Amino acid sequence: MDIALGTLLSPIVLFFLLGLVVALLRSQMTIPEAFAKGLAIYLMMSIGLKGGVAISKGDLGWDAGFVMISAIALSFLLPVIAYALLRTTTRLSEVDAAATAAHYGSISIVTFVAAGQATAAAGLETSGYLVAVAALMEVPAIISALIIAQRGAAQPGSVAGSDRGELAREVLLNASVVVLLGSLLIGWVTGEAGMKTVAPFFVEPFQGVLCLFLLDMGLSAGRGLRNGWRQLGPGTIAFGVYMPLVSASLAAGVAALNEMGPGDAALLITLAASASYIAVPAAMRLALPKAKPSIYLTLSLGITFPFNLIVGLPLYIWLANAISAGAA
Amino acid sequence: MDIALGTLLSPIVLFFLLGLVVALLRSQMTIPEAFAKGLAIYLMMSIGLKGGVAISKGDLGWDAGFVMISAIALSFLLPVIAYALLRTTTRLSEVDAAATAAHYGSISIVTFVAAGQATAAAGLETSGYLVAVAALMEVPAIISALIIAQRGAAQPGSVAGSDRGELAREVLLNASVVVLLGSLLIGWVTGEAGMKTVAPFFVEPFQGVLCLFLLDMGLSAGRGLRNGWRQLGPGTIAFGVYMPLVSASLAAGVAALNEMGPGDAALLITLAASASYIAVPAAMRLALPKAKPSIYLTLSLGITFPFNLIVGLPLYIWLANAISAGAA
Amino acid sequence: MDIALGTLLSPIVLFFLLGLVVALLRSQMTIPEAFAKGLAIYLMMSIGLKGGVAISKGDLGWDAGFVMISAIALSFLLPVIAYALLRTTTRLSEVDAAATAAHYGSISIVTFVAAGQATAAAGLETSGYLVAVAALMEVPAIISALIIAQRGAAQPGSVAGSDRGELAREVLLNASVVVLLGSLLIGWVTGEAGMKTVAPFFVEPFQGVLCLFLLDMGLSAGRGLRNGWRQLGPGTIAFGVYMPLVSASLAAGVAALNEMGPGDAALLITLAASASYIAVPAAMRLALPKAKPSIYLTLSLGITFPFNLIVGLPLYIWLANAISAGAA
Amino acid sequence: MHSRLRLELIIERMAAPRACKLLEAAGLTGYTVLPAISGFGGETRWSRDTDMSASSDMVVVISIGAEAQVHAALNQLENLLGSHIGVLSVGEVQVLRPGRF
Amino acid sequence: MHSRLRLELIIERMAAPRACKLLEAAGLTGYTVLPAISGFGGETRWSRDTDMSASSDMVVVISIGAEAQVHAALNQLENLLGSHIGVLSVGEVQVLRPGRF
Amino acid sequence: MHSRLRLELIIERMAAPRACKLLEAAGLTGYTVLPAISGFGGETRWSRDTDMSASSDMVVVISIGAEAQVHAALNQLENLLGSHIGVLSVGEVQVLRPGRF
Ligand SMILES: Nc1ncnc2c1ncn2[C@@H]1O[C@H](COP(=O)(O)O)[C@@H](O)[C@H]1O
Ligand SMILES: Nc1ncnc2c1ncn2[C@@H]1O[C@H](COP(=O)(O)O)[C@@H](O)[C@H]1O
Ligand SMILES: Nc1ncnc2c1ncn2[C@@H]1O[C@H](COP(=O)(O)O)[C@@H](O)[C@H]1O
Ligand code: NA
Ligand code: NA
Ligand code: NA
Repeated sequence: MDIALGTLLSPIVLFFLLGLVVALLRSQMTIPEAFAKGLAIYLMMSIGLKGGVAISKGDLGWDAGFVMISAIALSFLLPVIAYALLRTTTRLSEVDAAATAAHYGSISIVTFVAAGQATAAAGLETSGYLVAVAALMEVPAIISALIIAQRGAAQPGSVAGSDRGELAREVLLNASVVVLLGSLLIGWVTGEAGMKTVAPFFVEPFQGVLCLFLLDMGLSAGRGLRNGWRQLGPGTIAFGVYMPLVSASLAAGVAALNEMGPGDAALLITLAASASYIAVPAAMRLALPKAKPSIYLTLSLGITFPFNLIVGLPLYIWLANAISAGAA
Repeated sequence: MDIALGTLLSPIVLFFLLGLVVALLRSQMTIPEAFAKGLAIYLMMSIGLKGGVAISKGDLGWDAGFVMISAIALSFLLPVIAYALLRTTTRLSEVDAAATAAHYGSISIVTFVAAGQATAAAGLETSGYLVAVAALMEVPAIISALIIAQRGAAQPGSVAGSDRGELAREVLLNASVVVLLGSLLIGWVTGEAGMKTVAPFFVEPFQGVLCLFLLDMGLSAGRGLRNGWRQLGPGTIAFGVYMPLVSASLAAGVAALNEMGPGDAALLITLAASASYIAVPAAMRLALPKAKPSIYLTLSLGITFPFNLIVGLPLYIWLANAISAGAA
Repeated sequence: MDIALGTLLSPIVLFFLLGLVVALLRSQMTIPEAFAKGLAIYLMMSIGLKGGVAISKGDLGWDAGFVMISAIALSFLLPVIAYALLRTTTRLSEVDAAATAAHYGSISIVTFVAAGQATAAAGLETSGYLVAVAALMEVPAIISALIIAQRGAAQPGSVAGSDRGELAREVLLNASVVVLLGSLLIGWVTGEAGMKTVAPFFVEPFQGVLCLFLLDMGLSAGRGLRNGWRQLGPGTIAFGVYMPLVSASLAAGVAALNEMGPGDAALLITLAASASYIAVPAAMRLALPKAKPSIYLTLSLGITFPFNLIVGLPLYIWLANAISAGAA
Repeated sequence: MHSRLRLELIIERMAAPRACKLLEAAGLTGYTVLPAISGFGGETRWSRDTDMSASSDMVVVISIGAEAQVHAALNQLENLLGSHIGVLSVGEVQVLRPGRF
Repeated sequence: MHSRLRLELIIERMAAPRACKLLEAAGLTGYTVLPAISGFGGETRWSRDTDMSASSDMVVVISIGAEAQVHAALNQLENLLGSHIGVLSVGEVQVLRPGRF
Repeated sequence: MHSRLRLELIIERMAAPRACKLLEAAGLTGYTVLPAISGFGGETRWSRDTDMSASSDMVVVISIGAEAQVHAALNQLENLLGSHIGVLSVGEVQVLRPGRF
């Protein structure tokens, strides 16, 4: 498979692997947290702006609306499936299973970005509104998982008695939702003309910045794995690999129903298959403090993210091509 | 007004508004301080270099010297007016009034940068030496305000017995003075040739970096407002809006006297109208520790900065055009 | 000398001097550590990638292998000479002398980068594998110095009983070795095609980023000098100036033996002449905690780095031209 | 010198604002929050470098206060902190300006 | 174990260097400065995120020392700190290597 | 309230992981590491701004524990810390949930 090799040998994947290997070898090297967090905000502004400009050029039709609604439904649904799978195939407690499930219903923005690069490399076209879809899929999974946790014996016992308003604000106004949607809107309003002035910062250097960021993600994933792998049984590790495939299949169905083009379908499938490691952990810490971060973080960042980046992406693109060929 | 709309819909203003709204909605999102501070130094190096290169191409005549001297005088004078206005129209204590007055005599470099963008968008030409003017206007207001405070009953009671030498060093060698003047000199010495090698970093991405920085400023301004607005009476808030207009009028007079072109005049007017929120607060904390930062910071960053960015800039450009049309 | 003036008036040297002067004048301005460390990683990724791409285009012959082996030998040898000189001409204790010697056998990556700029400006061609040479010269000097320290009366008494494995990992997997070699490999594998996608981040802005980084180095060097110069006797200061010349002469011999071209020779000479101030201090702190950082850091960053940057570079280029003219 | 209490609360960064509100409500006149970079508790180690979400970051809240206020704060914090959050300790210190606390 | 005093000074970042000089002058053999990220005092809350000038940033200076030196430092700090700056407290601690302090 | 000990170790950042392993080995149930930004000891001052290698950075390790565990840790730390590293002190504190420590 050409795409698979192309993906594997892209600078971003190689830098991720470099970080991973270095961390597993127990190097002490780090990229300062403040610097990496700054780059993360840059990346989100950039894809938001690009999405907004893309929307400003075309027009958002009914079909985009249907995709958005399906995506939200998917984000609500996936944690239910994930929870059921975790409870039947692993020994995770109810609260750990619920917290982990939330991660797999939500999305990983860096996986989305990498999918954007891979689809472009594969010559597929994508629509700007998928950035909005990404932002919309972040939150529903959290709500879904909290309902699951509350139904089970696992009383949430929220952190420090924080009321629901606080939690809602934390979740709905978390950095990635805010920056993605805000930048999308700004890109939409200012359009091509506004973009031209900021492109030398937000467009051209984007792939290079991504390399630096993925080096850091490799370091984090490797360190997380080294510290946390003992807490993951084989069933949990397997979940980190097959759950993305389950989500991808469902998303492929949604994409087929909506008759999405292959590029857009690949992005939607990737979103469903990806698992959160920034927004959801933070929310879980507030809402389900009894759940162990070492489980859900290690699984999402240490297992699922590398799987998606290296094995998943070419697969999802192939799947997207298959369903749209079927549709046509 | 075309300029007003253009300003309002520019990416930098929109990102500022995004940050402001998000902070007022009490989102927890932040841009790491170290990252934002790094960007601030980048911005100052960039405008310093550009100013220096501009000077190296033309020649600094007597008129530039006159403008510089007038600007220094303005920076000395404005705190006197501000102090008188604050003492007569608000309930601020002597020391709070003096500290606040210092901010309005000094300048905001980001407002200056935004004015540079706006004048360029309006098709006006500006001279490089205005960067030096900006640096020169930072400090005199501080001295002026300290003299006022000492005259009043408000004994300074400097922080931790710091001697004057320490204060002078802090004030004269603060980061923005040093980086602006240093980069100006370097740009002047290395000229166009040196600039070419660093332009892909210091010139092309500039506007994009500014967007990221203004997102952070919006967040700071919004949080400052939320925490501090209770301490500001209506009189103080009004001051934050009309004082820039007072300063702008005086600066317009200076510009007319010096027969400055419309672009340069707009920049000088903006400098006078802008209020410091980095260099002066730090100096006040050392020199007038009894003054409340929550007052002067909230006023300068939360009221005056947004006012200048959104309402002020188009107004100052219009004013600059008016006086130079009158002069011609 | 044209090259000397060109070097002295290059933006990077001027920004270094700006930082140096400002710090000596006791300004409090700083560039946040996290930001500067992020830039350092960027710089290493960039030169690693560029070196790798250069290798991917040519072919690595036996001569490159010989140069690498000679360079490693040089890094082992230089601390022995440095130690002997320090013990005979200064009052440094055995452990301080050994720790300092390690710095001069190892290398400074920023000096190497500056040499790259200067050779390019002088119209000389250089080979990509020199980046690997740089990485290979980082570590041997540390081993060499530890053997010296152990032979002398100076019992290492390693930090907190750290075993050798920990020290080895710290030294062999330190950030610069890892990032340089890793990026070199990635550049080699992805070649020109991969580079094209990341060039707007890793290539074009490089010189500008270097300016910002050197401003920070000037600040560090100046502060180090101000705090630490009392601990340096005249003999030690002299060593900081003549030791680079000793190393440069030896490296020139190696370059002549290997019949290196003038550009490559200049880089090798610069590597030998430069002294570490990041990787080696960290290793010494673990391995020889009794050695005083204020001595070796002040000497390496405060004396030798500025000397090399301002006086050394033109000299080394001249020397490299001389030997290759002799060889031809 | 006058005797006062020094309350030290090691707590999840996300839960800190809530705890701080309680300190204010209990009448303490001030507190200061310090960042932590790594730690260990129960069976797990955390550190900034392994967690991009910063969700396991801790902070340390220090508050110097009079006995009455510190005890008021303790009572409320006890309810607030579940069994899963925070490490709370109180020590005795001497201060110079007793009026402040 | 030997008894020593632990001085803890919560102080404005800009005023800290001056206070540190006093500690050195009082004969204390060492101190360590920690950054704070937010706080509350009087009527106002500060945090890094609301203040681009960092002018209200605080730091915490810790110094372990013998009674004589700590008391010497206290006397001088008392003068130095106006009524508006810094929170100073002293606690008792045990140390292993008494010769150091 | 129950009496416990508060161990505070000011130590070189690079040596900290080793010291932390000892704390775990001594049976302490937790610790938290705080970064320092500058300091003074012996004859030298250090600060983040003067040292690009961060090789003189210090951190502060705090651990609340029961007497037995803290004393076990002290014994081992005493051997570990040469004469050149770390400042170790122990103070008494009161805690609410004694079972934790
Ligand atoms: N005994 C302790 N002393 C100091 N810090 C602790 C202690 N126990 C827990 N911590 C801190 O609290 C965090 C959470 O611990 P735990 O609540 O036991 O999972 C740890 O990672 C440490 O940073
Ligand atoms: N009682 C206290 N305990 C701990 N920190 C305090 C206390 N009082 C004041 N502070 C710190 O000192 C800063 C200034 O307080 P103040 O001097 O009261 O305005 C606050 O923002 C806190 O960071
Ligand atoms: N008495 C002390 N109190 C607090 N910190 C100290 C003390 N002595 C040393 N330190 C810290 O330990 C570092 C190394 O000190 P030293 O081991 O004396 O060279 C200093 O830079 C301080 O950060
Ligand atoms: Na998902
Ligand atoms: Na002004
Ligand atoms: Na060398």
